[in-house]
Parts: sequence; C-alpha cells; structure tokens
Amino acid sequence: MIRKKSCVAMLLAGGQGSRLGILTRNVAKPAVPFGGKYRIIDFPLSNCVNSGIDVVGVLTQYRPLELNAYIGSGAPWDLDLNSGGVYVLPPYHTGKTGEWYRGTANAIYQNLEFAKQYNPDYVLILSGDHIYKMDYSEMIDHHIQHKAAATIAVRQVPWEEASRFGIMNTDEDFNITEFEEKPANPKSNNASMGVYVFSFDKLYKYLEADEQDEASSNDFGNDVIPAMLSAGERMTAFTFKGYWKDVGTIESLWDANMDLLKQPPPMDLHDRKWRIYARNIGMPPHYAAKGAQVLDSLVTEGCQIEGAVTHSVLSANVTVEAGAQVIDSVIMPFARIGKGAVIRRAIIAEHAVIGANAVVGEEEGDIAVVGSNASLEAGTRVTAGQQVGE
Amino acid sequence: MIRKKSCVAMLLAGGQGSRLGILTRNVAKPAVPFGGKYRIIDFPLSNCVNSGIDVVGVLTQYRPLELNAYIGSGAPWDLDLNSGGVYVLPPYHTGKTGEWYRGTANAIYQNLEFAKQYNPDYVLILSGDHIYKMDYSEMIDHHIQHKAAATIAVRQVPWEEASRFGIMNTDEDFNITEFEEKPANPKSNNASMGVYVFSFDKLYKYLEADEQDEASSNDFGNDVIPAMLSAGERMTAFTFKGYWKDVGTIESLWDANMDLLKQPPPMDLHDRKWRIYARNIGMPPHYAAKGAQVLDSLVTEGCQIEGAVTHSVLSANVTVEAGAQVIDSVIMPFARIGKGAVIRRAIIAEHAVIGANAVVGEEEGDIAVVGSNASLEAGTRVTAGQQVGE
Amino acid sequence: MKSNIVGLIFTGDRIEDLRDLIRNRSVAALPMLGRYRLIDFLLSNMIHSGMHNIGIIMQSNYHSLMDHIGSGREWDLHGKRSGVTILPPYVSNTGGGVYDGMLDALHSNLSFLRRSSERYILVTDSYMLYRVQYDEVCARHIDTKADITLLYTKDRNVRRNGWGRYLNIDPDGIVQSMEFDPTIPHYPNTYMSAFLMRRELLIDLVDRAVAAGMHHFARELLVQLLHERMYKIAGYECPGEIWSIDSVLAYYQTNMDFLNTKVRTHVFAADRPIWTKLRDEMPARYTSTARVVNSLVADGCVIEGTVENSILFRSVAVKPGAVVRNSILMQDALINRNAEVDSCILDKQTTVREGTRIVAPRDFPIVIGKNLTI
Amino acid sequence: MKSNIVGLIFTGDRIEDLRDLIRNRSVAALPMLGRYRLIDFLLSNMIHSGMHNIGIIMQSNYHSLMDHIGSGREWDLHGKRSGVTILPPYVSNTGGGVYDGMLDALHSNLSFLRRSSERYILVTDSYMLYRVQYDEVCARHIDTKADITLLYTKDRNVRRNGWGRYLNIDPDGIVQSMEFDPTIPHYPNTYMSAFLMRRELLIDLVDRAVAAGMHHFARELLVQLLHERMYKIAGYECPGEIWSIDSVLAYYQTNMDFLNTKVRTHVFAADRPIWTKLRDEMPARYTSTARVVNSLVADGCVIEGTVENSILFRSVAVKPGAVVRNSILMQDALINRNAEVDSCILDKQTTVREGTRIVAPRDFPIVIGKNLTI
Repeated sequence: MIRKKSCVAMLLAGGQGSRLGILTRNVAKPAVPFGGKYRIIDFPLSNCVNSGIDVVGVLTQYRPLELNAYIGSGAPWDLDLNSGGVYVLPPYHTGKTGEWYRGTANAIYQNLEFAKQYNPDYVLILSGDHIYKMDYSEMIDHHIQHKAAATIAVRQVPWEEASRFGIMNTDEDFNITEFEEKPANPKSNNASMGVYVFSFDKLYKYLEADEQDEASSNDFGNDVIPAMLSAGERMTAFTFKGYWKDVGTIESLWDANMDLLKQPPPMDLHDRKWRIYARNIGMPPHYAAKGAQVLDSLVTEGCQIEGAVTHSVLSANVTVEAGAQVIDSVIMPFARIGKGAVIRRAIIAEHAVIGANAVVGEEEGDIAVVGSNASLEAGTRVTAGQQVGE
Repeated sequence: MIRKKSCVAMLLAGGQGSRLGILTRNVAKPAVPFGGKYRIIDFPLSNCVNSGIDVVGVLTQYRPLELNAYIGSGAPWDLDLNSGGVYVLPPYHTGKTGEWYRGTANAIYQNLEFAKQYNPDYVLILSGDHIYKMDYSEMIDHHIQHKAAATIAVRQVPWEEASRFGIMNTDEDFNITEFEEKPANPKSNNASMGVYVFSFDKLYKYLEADEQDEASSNDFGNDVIPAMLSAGERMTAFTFKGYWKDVGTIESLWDANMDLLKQPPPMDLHDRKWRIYARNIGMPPHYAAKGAQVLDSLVTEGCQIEGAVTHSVLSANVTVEAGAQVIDSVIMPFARIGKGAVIRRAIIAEHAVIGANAVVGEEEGDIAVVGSNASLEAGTRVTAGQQVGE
Repeated sequence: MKSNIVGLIFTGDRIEDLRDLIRNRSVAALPMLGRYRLIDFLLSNMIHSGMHNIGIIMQSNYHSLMDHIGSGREWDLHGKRSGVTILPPYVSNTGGGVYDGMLDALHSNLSFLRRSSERYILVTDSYMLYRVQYDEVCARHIDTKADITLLYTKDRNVRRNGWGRYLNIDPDGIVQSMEFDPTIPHYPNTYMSAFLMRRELLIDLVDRAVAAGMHHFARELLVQLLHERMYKIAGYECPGEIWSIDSVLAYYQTNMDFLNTKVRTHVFAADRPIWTKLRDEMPARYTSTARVVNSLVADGCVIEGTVENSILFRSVAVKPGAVVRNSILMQDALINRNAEVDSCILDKQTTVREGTRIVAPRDFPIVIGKNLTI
Repeated sequence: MKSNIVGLIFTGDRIEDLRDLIRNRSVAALPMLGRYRLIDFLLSNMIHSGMHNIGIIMQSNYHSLMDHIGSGREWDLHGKRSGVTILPPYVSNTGGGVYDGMLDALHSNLSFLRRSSERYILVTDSYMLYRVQYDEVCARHIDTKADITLLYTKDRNVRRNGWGRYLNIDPDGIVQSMEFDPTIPHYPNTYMSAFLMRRELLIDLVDRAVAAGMHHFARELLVQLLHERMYKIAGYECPGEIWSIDSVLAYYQTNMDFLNTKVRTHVFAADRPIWTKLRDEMPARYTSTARVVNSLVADGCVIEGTVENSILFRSVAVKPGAVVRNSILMQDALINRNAEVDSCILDKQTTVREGTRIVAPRDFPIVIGKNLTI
C-alpha cells in the first residue's frame, strides 16, 4: 500500500502559539479560522496537493483533537489515499519511555521513520502558521537543478525590516553563503520563509548528528542549517515573489484577514487553478435581510445579517442582529453579534456571543479579542487590545 | 461536520504488549498480523462497522507509526467519513505539559473530549488484542433494556480456569453483584471480556472521580468498575457465546491461528454478513507450483509455494521454496522460507528470511519465533521456545 | 444503529411544465436554493434517518445527476458495504431504455432490491422538497402493523399546479381509495409519491404486477391493491411544509419561499445539515458599491451592484450599476454593468450584457437557458 | 510530480470472437488472472505513470464495468480535483447512443477533453494487456518533437488471432504507413490502438475529422494524416510481452501464460502493484484432501479436490473428488464432488453438478455462461 514518493511533506504544526493569546487556548494554531471559511492549515495542505505532493505528515503535540477532527480522513484536500495522504504525527513511546518534541529539528527527527516509509528523494518542511499560495514543485525543481543538499525559500523584505528576520546571504548563483538570524546590519534582504526542501539522505545525516549534539537546541534555523553551511553542503535560496504572511500574532492574523478585503486582493482566492480547500460544514447560502447593509466585506455561507457590516470578514454561520455594526473586524464561525452591538477593529472567536449594545474594540489602538465560547453581557465594553475569554 | 452519534467506540490499543516478545519490538500489538490477511485490530474495527458504529477512537502511545499507516484514512473499514470515522488518539500537551497514558481509565479520561464532540448516549470500550466476531449493537440493546450504568461483556469459561480471569457474579437478572479479579475460589464462571458499554454521563462522572483519587491505578477493572459497584450503580452482564480469544501471548496467538484451520472452524471468516475487513496490498492470486503440496492450510494472495505446507497459515506474499516444509506454523507477510528449510510449531514474522536447510521449531515444546526482518543463515537451528530477532 | 431501511429514489418522471429547466437534467438534478440540487434533500432525509444503502434509478438526461452524486462521498455514501448505487437505464446494442413508468423501473432494478439486506424499503419520487424522518415512518409502519405505508401531506402548497393524487383516509389512518388529477380534490391528503413496505413484499408485488402487464405504480398497482383490500395500506402524514416542484412557477415560488427565515430555520435544522457537492469557492465578496437586501447569496459571488429579493447561486457576479430583483441566478451567472433583471430564472453560466433589461411579471417568471448570453 | 498527461480509455469495441465472454460485459470488464478485470492493467499503467485524471468512455453493456470502477477509490482515483470520470453513452428520450467508431466517441466527449488541463493526452483502446510507463512515452514524444506518437509492439503474441493493424516505421522511428488486417503482415509492428499527442491537437483533429464525415480513428483519420504528411507521427515500441484479448482462445491462452512465474514477476512487479476492486475474502483454504499444482488460486477459495494447471478466481469451491484441469474458473464457481472439468472457462457463479464431466480440447476451450448449472 505504501509506494515510493519523490517528495514527502512534513508540516510543523507547532506548539501552543501563545502569541495568539486566547485564540489558541483550546486549539492548536493551525486550526485557527482564517478568511471566512478556512483554517490556517488549509493553505499549506492545499499548496501541497496543488503542487502534486500527496503525502503530508502533520507534526503536533498540542491539543490535536480539533486539528485531528478537522483533518479527518483528509478527503477535503483529496488526501484520503491508499498510497499516501495526510497523517497527524504526535510524539510516541518507543519502549519504556517516550519524549515530547524538543525543537523543530527534533520533531522531524522523531518522525524520520514516517518519511522513510515512502523512500523519498526529497523532504519538504513547512510551517503551520503562514498564509500564502506557493507551487512547491517549482522550488523542488530549483533544488534539483542546483544539485543542492537543502533549498530555503526566501522572500525579499523591505531593508528596514530585514533585521527582524532570518537573513540568507547568497552569491549570484543563489548559493547561500551565510545565514544570519536577525542581524543588526543585514547584508541582504532575503528573509527565510521557514519553507525548506532537503535531499532526504542529507536531512537524515544532519538530523542524526544534531541529535548527538547535546549543545544543540534542535532547531532548523539555529542548529541544522548552520551545521550544514559550515560543513560546506550546497545550500540554495529559492526566491518566492507572491503574497506571504506570518499569522503568528493577533495583529498579523487580523492584518492578513484585512488584506483579503483590498481591491484587488494581494492574494486571489478565486483562482480556480489553485484552489484553497477547506472542510465544509454544510450550511445554506448566507442571508442578507431587509435591513442589512454590507460593504467591502467577505461573507460566508450560513451567515444571517440584519445589521451593518463594513470592511470585515464574516465566517460561516455568523449572526449579526439588527442595529449591530461590525467594522474592520474578523468574526469567526458561529459567533453572534447582538442587537445594537458595535464591533470595531476586533477578532470575535468561534461561538462567542456578544450581548446587545456591547462595544468591542476601538477606532484606534490594538486589536480587541473575544475568545471562543465567550459570552459578553449586554452593554459590556471591551477596549482596544483587551482579550476577553470564556 | 460532527453529528450526534448514539454510540462512540474507544479502542484501547494498548502499550508495547511485551508478552508478544519480539513480535511487538517494532509495532504496536494491534498491528500484529493474524490469520493470513488480517491484523489484530481488523477484528474490533470490523465488528464496530458491522454493528453500525462509525466513530472509533484508537488510543495508543506506543510506536503508532505502522498502526497509523495501516489505518490510514479508514477506507478499508468504510471509516473514511465526514461525520465520524476512525481516529488515532495519542497523548497530547494541553498547555505547559503533557502526560502519557497511565492506565486504561486514564487513557479514556484524557480523550473524553473526543467522545464529547459526538454527544453520545453510550460509549463502547474495546481492547486491541482480542480475536472475535461480536455484534455490539445487541450488547447496547441489552444495556438500554436493563437501564444500566455500565454493561460488561462476559463469556463462560471452564470452571477450572475461572480463577485466571476477572469474574462477574450476577443475580438471575444479569445484574452484577460483585466483581472479583482472579478469585481463588470463583463463585461464577462469567469472565469479563474487556468489552464495556457505559452510559456516557456515568462514564464521565466516574472517570472524573477516578482522576481525583490519588490511590487509584486508573484501571477499569481494578478501579472504575469496583467504584461504580460500590456506589450502587446498576451494572449488567451481557453474555457472549461466540468464539473469543485473547492473543496477548505468543502461545495464544499461535493457538488462535491454528483454530482457523479446524474443520469446521470455530469462527467463520467466510460469513458474508459479517466480513472482517483488512487493508489490501494489491497482490495477485497465490501460486502453487508443480511440486507444491498444501494440506489443511490457509494461503493468502501473493504467495508462491514450491514446497510442502501442512496445517499452517501463510500470509500475503510468503515464499516457500522447493523442498521446504512448513508444519503447524504461522508465516507472516513477505517472509521467505528457503530451500529445504523445515519450519515446525513456529511463528515467522514479516519479511523474515529463513536460509536453506535451516530448522526452526520442534515437534514438541514452546513455539519458536523468528522476528520481523530477521535473516537466518543457511542451516541455522532455532529450538522450541527460542526467539530470534533481527 | 444499523438501519433496517433501504432507500430507492426514482428520478425518472419528466414534468413538462418545468420546460427549459429540465431540458438537460432530470427533476432530481434541479438546482435549488443557491447551492443544492433537489435530490440533496431526499438524500439528507435518508442519511439523517440512519439509512446507508440508497439506490438512485436514473433515466434520460442523467449526466448532470451522475456528475452531482459522483462517488457519494459528500453524503458519506461511498462505502463498500453500503452507499449510493447509481442504477442507470439499461443500454444495449438494441437501443437505450426509458422506463415505461415506475413499476417498470422497479422491475428492471429488482436485482438491487434482491441483493439489499434491509427488511424495509422506502421508495420515493424526486420532485418534492420536504424534511421527514423515514425511520419514524418505519417505526409507525411497524406499530400499526401496516403492509404498505403511503406518505401524504395536507400542506396546500403542493396543490399550486392543480394536478395531484389524493388519498381518502379513514379515521384509523387507513387508506380507502385514491383519486387522480381531479379538478377539485375531494380529500385534503396529497399523496407524496413515496411509500414504505417490506422489501420482500415489494419484490413480490412488482413481479406480479409486471407479469399482469401493469406499468404504473400508483395508477394501476396501488389502485388495484386498494380495491382488493388484501393488504393493510396506511397513510403517514408528513409534518411541516412540503413543496412540489412541478412547474416553472412552483420552482420559482419554492425558491422564493426560502427568503423567509422561519422556512429556512425549519428546513436547514442545524442538527440535520443538507449535504451537497462542493465547489470550494471563497466566501462571497461585497464591494463598496454593493447593496443586497432580502436575498440568499452563496459562496463565490462577487457583488458590486444591487440585489433584492433574490437567490444567487455560487460564483454569480453582479457588476456595478446592475440591478437584480426577484430573481434566481444559477451558478456562474454574470450580470454586467447597468443591466437589470427582474423576476427571471437564469440557468447556469448565463451572461446578461451591459445595459440589457429583462423584466417579467412575478407570476410569470422568465427562464433564460444555460450558457446563453442575452 | 504533477502529471502532464490526461488518460482516456475507450471501452467500446465489441470483439465478436470473444462470444459469450462479452455477452453481458464490455471487453474492458473481462475477468482476468484470478482477481482482476482487463481495465485494471491500463488503470495501473496510468497511475504508475503519475496520471491522476482519467476518463473512461462507456458504451453498451457497461453496468459491470461501472460497478467495478465504483468511486475509483481502490485506485486512489476518487478525488475532487481529479480522478476517474465515467463517460457514459448519451441517452436521451430519443434512444441510447452507441458510438459509430472511436472518433465519434471522442467527439461526443470533447467537453471532457476541453475541461482537462493537462498538456498531453493518452488515448487507448482496452483489449490489450501490457505494462508500460506512459510518462516515458510522453518524455520520448517531447524529445523526438513528434506531433503524434503511436504505441506498437513487435511481440508476436498479439498476432494469434490473425487480424491487426501494422505500422511501417522507418529507421528514424517515423511511421510511414499503416496496413489493416492483411493476410500476411508486411511489417512486424503491431499498432496497439493507443496514442499520445497534445490535447489541443486531438481536439482540433477530432473536430475536423468529424466535420469531414469520418468515424474511425485509425482507418480514416490516421490513414489520412499519414498520407498528408503534415504531422510528424512517431512510433513507440512497447517493451515486454503484450497480450491481445481478441478471441476466446486468446483469452484462454493469456490467462494460462500467467502460470509461468517469469511472466507473473514481470507483470506484477512489486513496485507497481495492480489495484482492483476488493471483495474482502478470507485466505484460500486447503483441506486434507486438496491437491493443487501449477495453479493460481485467489482468496476465498475452498479446495478439497484436485486442481491442475488452472486459474481459480475468488471464492471458487472445489469439492472432494472433483478434478479441475487446464481451466479458468471465475468467481463463485462451484465444482461438486467427483465432477471433472478440463479446458473449460466457467463464467461467474457457475455450478458443475456432482459427477458431471466436461472435457474440451486445449485449443478449443469451452465457455460455460454465467449463472449456469451444468
């Protein structure tokens, strides 16, 4: 049933993602809703199948329940296969003891056997908290053409921001000559996207070595990439030019949602040749009532809108009652905005209920957040930057 | 996507299963091959779907890789569903820390949220190391009719063996009055099969209490069942009359395989109304060559037989070369028995290679075992009860 | 937990009053309510009644229906033990078969009935939209010791089109007789072309009726059985609203009824979702010039103009200045700038050119055929 | 990784010399080698060439083939982005369509060709059994800058039946001409009724050829193209053995060839398994009175008698004292006590009664039709 695969993907679904605050109190980061009908993990999973990669291991150890249920058999992404598919890979016992994942490199190390089953030539390593559409097959072609041991996807960031990223310095032929984590004086503006292609034998070799090294923090960026560079392996950079956004913080998650509302949007989700797949929950079309007013927004199936919605993203099954206003906000699935409530520059998480005339968020300042299943009483005020939980 | 389910099954796939010796050195017990084309877990999974139960959580923390790959999307058992299906449930982190499963009750406790998603009335708890065909829906009907908090499946064992089992003493109406673990002087011969039905609310309540109890070993038989009995909950026994075999030891695994060769077999695998499903590996029919001699045996697709096979079970893709003899043995998938070798009262595990003229096992005594991927040189002798690894 | 009922959906009847809407599709494949096909509601009723084994009898023009059902996996009906079975019309070298009535269709598919293992069978035609629990129908069937149970409704909605079959039911719930297409019905009970009985009994009845030269299930066989009084034939009143999609106007009005939130809440009950084939469209996009009131809008739509009292299927585009009123726009319809559409049904992939006006009376909606540009 | 080739399998041709074997099935659905259908080998060739988008053109008697393919999930061809598409014959109120040649069939299914996105298309008939990597055919096609590549074989096996189409290929691999059903072929290159070209080119050629009144792809269109010399038409020699299942004897001999271990090892290469529809049978059971030599035996069989030089499909039962020699027993065949079967092909669900003897010459195997008791 297991066939040789040219390339296997390993997706680092990560830990708690504490920078997302109460949004990840009960779910793993990749399961956080995005863009109305997606969850973050839909982007790398859809990229994989659209790139022709049909084996994906999802490495996670934090509250995998919802993620597990969301991924299910893998059918929404055509990953319910006899010869491949998507697998959630937790840490496990090998005999007397088991160990939790220590770092990104250790997590992959503990699951090398998974990849090995498919006897792959290449392993693609992905993160679970980025929003982008990318054809990984182009990157793999680049890797093959350059006969590289590892290829690292980079994108050009504004020079003034370069010191916030892991920066790849390359020669004119895309060979990486140096890697600097958050350099004070960057020599280049090629920032790593956290997307790697490794030749499997090289990955195996350097992860084994990394495990032996007690000083290592078992991280790709900190340990494995530098070790390969200093050993003189051929490492190339692959430049990605499309839209890419890390959504690891409340602010950036909100930003990325707002990006979808731009005209034209910097990332086209309408493109039929590169669909982003998502699990469907079987809702009827959304209903805009007699008094509804919706402008500059995305609205998902199952919504019931009686109030005013401006420049916002409404996920599946959101209710906006009469007289309520939603402005510059992200409303996640099944949330309910009560009569006369005002939501501004806020994220309202799944199943939250906002009481009548409550006011969440302000015109300026940080994003306000109401956590999943939270219930705000009528008239409550939530100020800019405040997070209100269950 | 998640719908209410009347009953959810939780399968305790267990730990290492060390009583199976080298057979479980690299795989979890439920993934051990059985009966030519099955693995142990095929029996409870097939029983579930044949009983109309289509949500199954498989609780495991020991080397789940092969089990994960075997289960895959769940398609072989029709468990690749949007509204349910089969899920492998490992331990996980909930915040700062995670914990490994302590006992059977703790494993279920850690996954109560999984069951809760389906808002079930009943939870069926199963073990991953029993071979049997059972219609769980009859047991659940029994549970409902008796308005029980818990129902425990029992089978009658010979009185002289009763002291080796957990024994349920019942009144004439099947109500359990007492539970004794391996009693010296058994009052009944109703032995627990390790198959339980709980009303979900009761299970929830008693598992919460069990977690609070620091003295508890977090085991269903030792702790939860006695606690419920002493609290006066209505507990009933459901008598199962069919074939049932615990395959937790080398001897019993071999025995259960040999049972399939009896005429008529005590358990009918031909029954089209209660098929045992298994993942298929896509092999052509087996080939019995010109010099082959096969008697009283089961032979699976993909085999190539040139030697003599008597009273044995040959799994998929086994090769028996010319002049080799296989007697009273179980040969697991992809094993190869070399020219002139003699295999007697033995289990040869997956991908093992037996060299020419080697002799494994003896006419009497314990079962000899050759582990997976082991390679015996020509002429090697493996005596009764000996285990030879990779 | 294991269902005792096999389902069989007959998709054969051509209803001429649906005109252009069924030119290239069967009634069962009619696009409904922004993202569904009519058959989705029957399939969902069956699934939520715990039924797993469902046959669909196809006839002419079944490509779109077959494409819609696909492997059945959107309905969890793709199993090897059970699932959805497409029963296509018999095609041999001597020509393609179109059944001469439901009885013929049942007879041609007896092998499906025979190899099913469930004790009961629920057979239904496919031109009605309703929610019911067939497992409750079956429970009542067993309770009342009926031989045959016929589903009926007292909802007056279904009489819109003026034709129908009505049941004379006595106070004990037993069907005494049946009348066909009366000018004025004598009974308030509309037969829903759906019935339940033991599977073996149906096989037996069909075999005998076809041998006796019958073709029509209700008009011939049922009438004879009612006359003979050998079997106990009971009625089961379906609760709630029932829609009969038997004319262009009925199609139009049914869709429009769903602009009423109460109707939607009942039919789209959260615990019994309606599954359908997926398109993986992004959420609907409203621009700064959008104005949408009292309308249903599916994913993938891009709305820059005005939409009132309308139903927009997936990926409909309404350009700035365009006005859509009282209309049904099937998927991929494109309404260009300053066009106006009122009381129209636009079939799939229709384009309305810039500035075109097409306005119909609300009681005589105009159908614009698939792929047309007007 | 993403395949650039869409596959199209034509299952239409009726080959009269297969007689009773195709009475209720298409050639593509012929049971082969104990557990397969002929089409499985084509599907596996495509899958192992990385192809994910495959259309199957159905014609008459396609029920068993449709049932076999099902949702396509045994082949991992059940995706929503791609997978297997059943292209049934067109059935309208005016009768069922049987295509008048492959060209007609291609023309009727142009919409499938148009909505595919792959650059190349591989079209193949379905009466040959062979292993080939279509991705290598495509790579060569690109290398040689051919417009059309025709697959051919030099294996003399395929000439068993005396008919065929032969290619005249020059030393550069370019096809110069083609001959049809010669008494003695002038060229050693048998055309395998399979070709590869750009998808857009095929659409164009089919459109033009049908407009010009042609029906047959090879006999009319290919011949004309070879004559015109506007396109570069190359040959690709398929390696290995090729079987043409074009008569009862060819069917019989092909199956028997697989008793040779070398043949099996080549066709059932471990890294390219042949997938097929599953039956979930238990392993074959041998009792103490069994004697089986030089035979292929599928799961589910119960053998209590003697089997020599034979192929037993799933769930065949051979009772004590029964003798099966040189025969092919399709699934669920039952050979009762002391019966003898020699050089027979028993179709599915055949029963041979106690003591019956049926012996044929090896060069004239007898076919016993489905469901018969003899």
